[in-house]
Amino acid sequence: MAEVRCPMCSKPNPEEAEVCGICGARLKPLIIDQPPQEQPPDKSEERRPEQGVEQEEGLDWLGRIRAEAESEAPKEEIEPEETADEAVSPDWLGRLREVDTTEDEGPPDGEVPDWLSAFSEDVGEVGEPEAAEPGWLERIREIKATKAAEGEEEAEPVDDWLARLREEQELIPEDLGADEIIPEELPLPAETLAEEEVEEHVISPIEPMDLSLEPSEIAPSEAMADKEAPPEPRDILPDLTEAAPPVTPSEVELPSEVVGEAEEAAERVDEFETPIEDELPHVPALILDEGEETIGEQPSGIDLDSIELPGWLSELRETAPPEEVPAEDTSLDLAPATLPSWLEAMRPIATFRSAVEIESVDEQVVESAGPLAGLQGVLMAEPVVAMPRAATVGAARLEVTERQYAQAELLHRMVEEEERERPAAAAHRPRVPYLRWAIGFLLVIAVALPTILSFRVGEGFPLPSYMPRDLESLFKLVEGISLERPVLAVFDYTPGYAGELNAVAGPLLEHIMLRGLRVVTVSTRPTGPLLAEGLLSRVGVNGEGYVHLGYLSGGPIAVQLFAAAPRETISRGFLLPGDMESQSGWQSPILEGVSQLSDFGLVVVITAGTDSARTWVEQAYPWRGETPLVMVLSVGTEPMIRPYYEALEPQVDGILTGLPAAVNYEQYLGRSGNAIARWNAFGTGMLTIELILLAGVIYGAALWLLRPRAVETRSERDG
Amino acid sequence: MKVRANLVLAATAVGSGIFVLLGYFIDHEVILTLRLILMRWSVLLAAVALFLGLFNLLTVHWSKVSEQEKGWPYSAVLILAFLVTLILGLWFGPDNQTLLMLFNYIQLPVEASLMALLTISLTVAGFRLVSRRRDPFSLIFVVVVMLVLLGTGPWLVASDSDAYILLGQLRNWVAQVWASGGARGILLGVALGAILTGLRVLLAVDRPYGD
Amino acid sequence: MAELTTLDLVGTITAALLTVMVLSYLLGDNLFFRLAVYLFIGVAAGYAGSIAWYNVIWPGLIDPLVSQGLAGILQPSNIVTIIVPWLLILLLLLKVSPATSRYGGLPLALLVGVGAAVVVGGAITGTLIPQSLAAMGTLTPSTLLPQAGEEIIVWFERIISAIILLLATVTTLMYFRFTARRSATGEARRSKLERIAAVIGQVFIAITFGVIYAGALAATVVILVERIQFLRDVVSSLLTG
Amino acid sequence: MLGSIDIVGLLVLLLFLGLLLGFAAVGRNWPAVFRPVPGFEELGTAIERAVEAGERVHLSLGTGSVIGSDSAPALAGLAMLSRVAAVTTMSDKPVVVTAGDGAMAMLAQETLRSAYQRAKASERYRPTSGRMLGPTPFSYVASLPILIATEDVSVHILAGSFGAEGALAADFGERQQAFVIAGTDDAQSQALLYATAEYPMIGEEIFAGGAYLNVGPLHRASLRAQDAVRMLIVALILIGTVLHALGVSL
Repeated sequence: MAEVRCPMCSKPNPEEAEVCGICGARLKPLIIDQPPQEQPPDKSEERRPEQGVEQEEGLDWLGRIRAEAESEAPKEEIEPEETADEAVSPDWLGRLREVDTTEDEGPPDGEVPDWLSAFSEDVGEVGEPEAAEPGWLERIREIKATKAAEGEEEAEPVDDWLARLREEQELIPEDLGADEIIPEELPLPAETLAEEEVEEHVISPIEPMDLSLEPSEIAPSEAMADKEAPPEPRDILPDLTEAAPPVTPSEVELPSEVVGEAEEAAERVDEFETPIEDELPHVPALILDEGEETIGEQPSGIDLDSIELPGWLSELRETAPPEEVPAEDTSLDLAPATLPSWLEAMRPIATFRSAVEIESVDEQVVESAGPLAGLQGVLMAEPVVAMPRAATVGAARLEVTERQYAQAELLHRMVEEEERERPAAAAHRPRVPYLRWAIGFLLVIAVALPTILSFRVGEGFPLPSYMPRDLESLFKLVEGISLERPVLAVFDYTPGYAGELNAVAGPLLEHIMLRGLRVVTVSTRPTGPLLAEGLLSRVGVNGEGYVHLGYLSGGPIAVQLFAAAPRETISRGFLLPGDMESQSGWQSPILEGVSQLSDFGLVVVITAGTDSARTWVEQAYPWRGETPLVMVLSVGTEPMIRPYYEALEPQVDGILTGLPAAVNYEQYLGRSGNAIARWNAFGTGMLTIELILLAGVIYGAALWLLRPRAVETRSERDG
Repeated sequence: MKVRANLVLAATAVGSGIFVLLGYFIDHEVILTLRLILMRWSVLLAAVALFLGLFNLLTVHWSKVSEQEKGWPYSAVLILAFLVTLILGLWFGPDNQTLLMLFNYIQLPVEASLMALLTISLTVAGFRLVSRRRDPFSLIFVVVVMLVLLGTGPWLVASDSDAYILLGQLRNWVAQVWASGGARGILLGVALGAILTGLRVLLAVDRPYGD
Repeated sequence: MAELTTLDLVGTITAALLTVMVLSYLLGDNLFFRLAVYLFIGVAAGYAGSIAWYNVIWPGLIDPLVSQGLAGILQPSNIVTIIVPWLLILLLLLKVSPATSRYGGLPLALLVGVGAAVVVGGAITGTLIPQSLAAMGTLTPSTLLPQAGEEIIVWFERIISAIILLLATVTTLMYFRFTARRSATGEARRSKLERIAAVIGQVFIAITFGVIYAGALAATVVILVERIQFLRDVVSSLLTG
Repeated sequence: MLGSIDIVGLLVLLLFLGLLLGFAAVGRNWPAVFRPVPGFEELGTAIERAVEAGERVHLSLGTGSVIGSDSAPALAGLAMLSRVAAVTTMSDKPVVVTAGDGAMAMLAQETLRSAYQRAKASERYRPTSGRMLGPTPFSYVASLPILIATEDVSVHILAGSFGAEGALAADFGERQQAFVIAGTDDAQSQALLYATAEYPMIGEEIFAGGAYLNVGPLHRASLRAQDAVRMLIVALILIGTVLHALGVSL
């Protein structure tokens, strides 16, 4: 613990130094590492593999770099510093050497101390995993020996690279980089690993979330495994609790409590149990859903036993030489872990920045070196450095290259983002909406003009002379309904649309009433009955020509219930005529013999919303039988409903939509109603809008030509 | 304890969901009855929830009034209107003439006017679209809009000319073939998304009812 | 606006004023707009409340309770219809106070479960299957073969339409595909075919949206017209007394 | 027809389930890569800026009811909320969630509470940050401009079921120069949002929010399942069409 090596200039500094004496880089941020340890044991277990790998990796390639960078400095000293991101004393290394016992699985164990120590009976073992590192590292180097030459080349670019990167580091959103770590580092150990190992470690980083969560994910899905959740974690706890020795507490407590003072760990042994208990559900912000999924869930545990844990864990237990490891080491070594959510929460960047493929990586990876150590998603200088080379090295191996490309892209995107944000922020200045005012007044005037001048029918805009193609069939349909059965009219629009839909539905309902058909209204909107009354009272007499069943509450479900069993679903009527006070709408003679949806002669749904239209089509379809369904739609809704009308087995038998169609209908009925009254103003309004849009297109196109690509395109086009 | 609670919640959601869902596919009496019961319950609950929502609304505005926050008079107006309407409604029932008038003279005009505002918003957005979103698709979008508008609205002159009729037919063709095709694609896509969103809830992966 | 009773007159004038107040938002947020809006929200909320009471809560909860009487409630037959709903609702009411609200989750969970199920079931049976079948049925022999005595052009148009319809559906569906491959440059890319499909799909999406947008615009224009005409009517009826 | 739907429907349901779980299982060794969706990428930056600038993030769950098929986008919105909330817990102005339905508002509150708990900031949780603005679509939308103005909202997320009034909701945000990202299930509203919102989430993109905002691996898995079924449907449609054209009745 004598000195801290500055990750910027890698010059030694006194341990307590805040900043590097040589280059002035901050050394202390390391402290941030502590909080992470708050996280529940099972979490860290889940995360173990990547982090383990990540660490040794740091070690490994670092080794190569240092090899040339400062050959005189003994590897031992350097690596630990970079990996176990605190200054770690050389003797540490000594121990590592000895315990070269672990074989290929070594890497994954890297992180073991985090939680393993909790299981281990004696403190000594804590040192264990670290011990593993150099061991396999060695092997890696041997294997690498062949590539030594390359290694050299690699190292050179490194430094200037690093230089640039480090300058950037301040600006760069920490979390992004995190993704770098794993991807970059993985391939290397991978070489030393068994094939499937390679699979696991090389690939998982891309989606660490999956890695960590998958079990928990599956759990709920499969027969709600998460029911068993709560007890499980406690299965782990015993072990933890057994591990009385100070170290364990220090691991659990240290972060949240005092910074990096493991000596006092002993005192906290008692506190230690509680923390874990309430830690369990706690999850860092970055892995929220992990929280959701794994709250008290065992899956993680299952994962452990079934997947990584048993094999090497047991080995570790056996092979572990009982050594005294200063509490620091463990606690320090614990450092790289996800930040506690409260801390995370302060750095929103982290949460979102990597929304696409790289995203998941940052969830788990932690900078293991430098002033940003312990922070997630720090752009890891070193790995990035090594990247371009590594690409050429392992060009053949897809996993490797992919990971490296991912990094390249990530770096690129980060830089991009840096550029992007500032201008965006600047966009926040209030502007006077001249355009709005202009267009607004233009429209109002345009619409008001014919209204004020009050043209007579036929003046101004001539009435439409051709018929939309569905009208004919609609007429026939209405004409064809037997007078025995009432028509169900569904008023599923809000008052906002009354202006349009009253005008459109008016003629149809009028036609129906003229034919002597009785109308029953219902609505899934509270205001529907009021609109129904407003519209029907013009053409019929309440109680004789029509009756309101009223408001059908419960939305789509209610529609389904109503379709299945109308009488049970809606009991009271609405605005029932005096003689029927305190009776149900169903007692009205109009509804005689109607007990199910298919008893109606026709169902007319008047709506402006695609959703409610779809609801009536879909939910009512099974119960409608032969009863035809006619949709009176706001113009905008038509294209969405037309598929049902055009379908092979049409679920909609008629569509009436738009003012022109309504005008047609009124002409057909030989009456001049609202539709015709609004025709002229409608015409001028449309004309004005067309002109405005045309102006907009010209203006926009002009901009394109004058300032090509000046503005970044917002095309949804991908790739 | 807390964890247990989570399980109960999740189990409730999943259980009720499964029965309702199976009701769509399996014509078994037990399932259908259960489904019916569950739906009736949920309709009741939704209605009560509405009241709680109204209560929430009331409290939010009441706090504004009591703390004399900026713009509290508006909140006062809201509370007054709310209470008056609610009491009238509860006392005389929703289908009494007073409520009818409140609806016709306050609710209807305001909503309709908001929709009228939408006309301007849409036109402005249409005007700005091409210039602010530089891709061919926004251009196509606006061109189609103009075409359809031309085909929908009446023409001042020559509104019975062949050109107008042709344009009208073109508009119908675009709306009923091109757009219908796209709409069907979107429908299917949205259905896909909705199904999986629903399934995530039914698998208790998303638990909006709290952990 | 034929002859109006004083009450109607007052109401109509109020309505006209409110209309103007809301339209004043064209100039920007202002106190008239806010006043109108808050008044509106209050009324809407109150009305919704009373509707919910009379249409759901009274018939569904209170009425059975009253009609059954205390003895009746305890009958096993009423457990499902009365007791459980009431229990659920009491639980839901716990939500009112932050202190107790954590215990109110059960009814919410039930609601969510049912809602999700309706989503899934409705989407599968109502949209996914029928629409897929419909899409498959775009090209039937009857569509393909020219009808007796129909002009070749009509037949041709029908075929073209069918193909476009199909193409639009498929490409639109393809466009939304989210998963991609990581390309040599590290970006998420789709295969060439996919990209072509995606671009065509986007064109169709733009067209579809364009049509719908135009429709909505046309609809709102009618509504704007209706508002203006309403104002005109009010003014004229006032002028003519 | 109905009968067939029963069987087919059930099969489809099982297919979805199988794929979902399957992808969840393989997601680890076979990670997914998603195409970029500009809106989601910008959203993170915008929220970050809002938090730093002490401005408010507002998420609207729309006007859909919980028990209806229109609850789907709001459910997706709630999934996104769990993420957004976590990021804004420590901001002086944490996220505000509004809905047009009582039950939905409660769900918003629950989601917020959970997020705060996980963030170990339960004491900062305010029930009033999950509100019902109005019981009807328009009463809801009408109160948005006032909310946006008074709460100093700079990020305006619409993730719920909307009618045409949704365009109004988006426009209100635009007018206050807020960052507006809007998505819904209803294609009609989508068309309007496509033009009125700065970043429209078109089609089913809203349902992908969970995966893109990193809510969890199963969200990613479900997105992949979605794509798998999508391609299946495309294939089926093409095959079915050919069969139909050949006169084979399905």
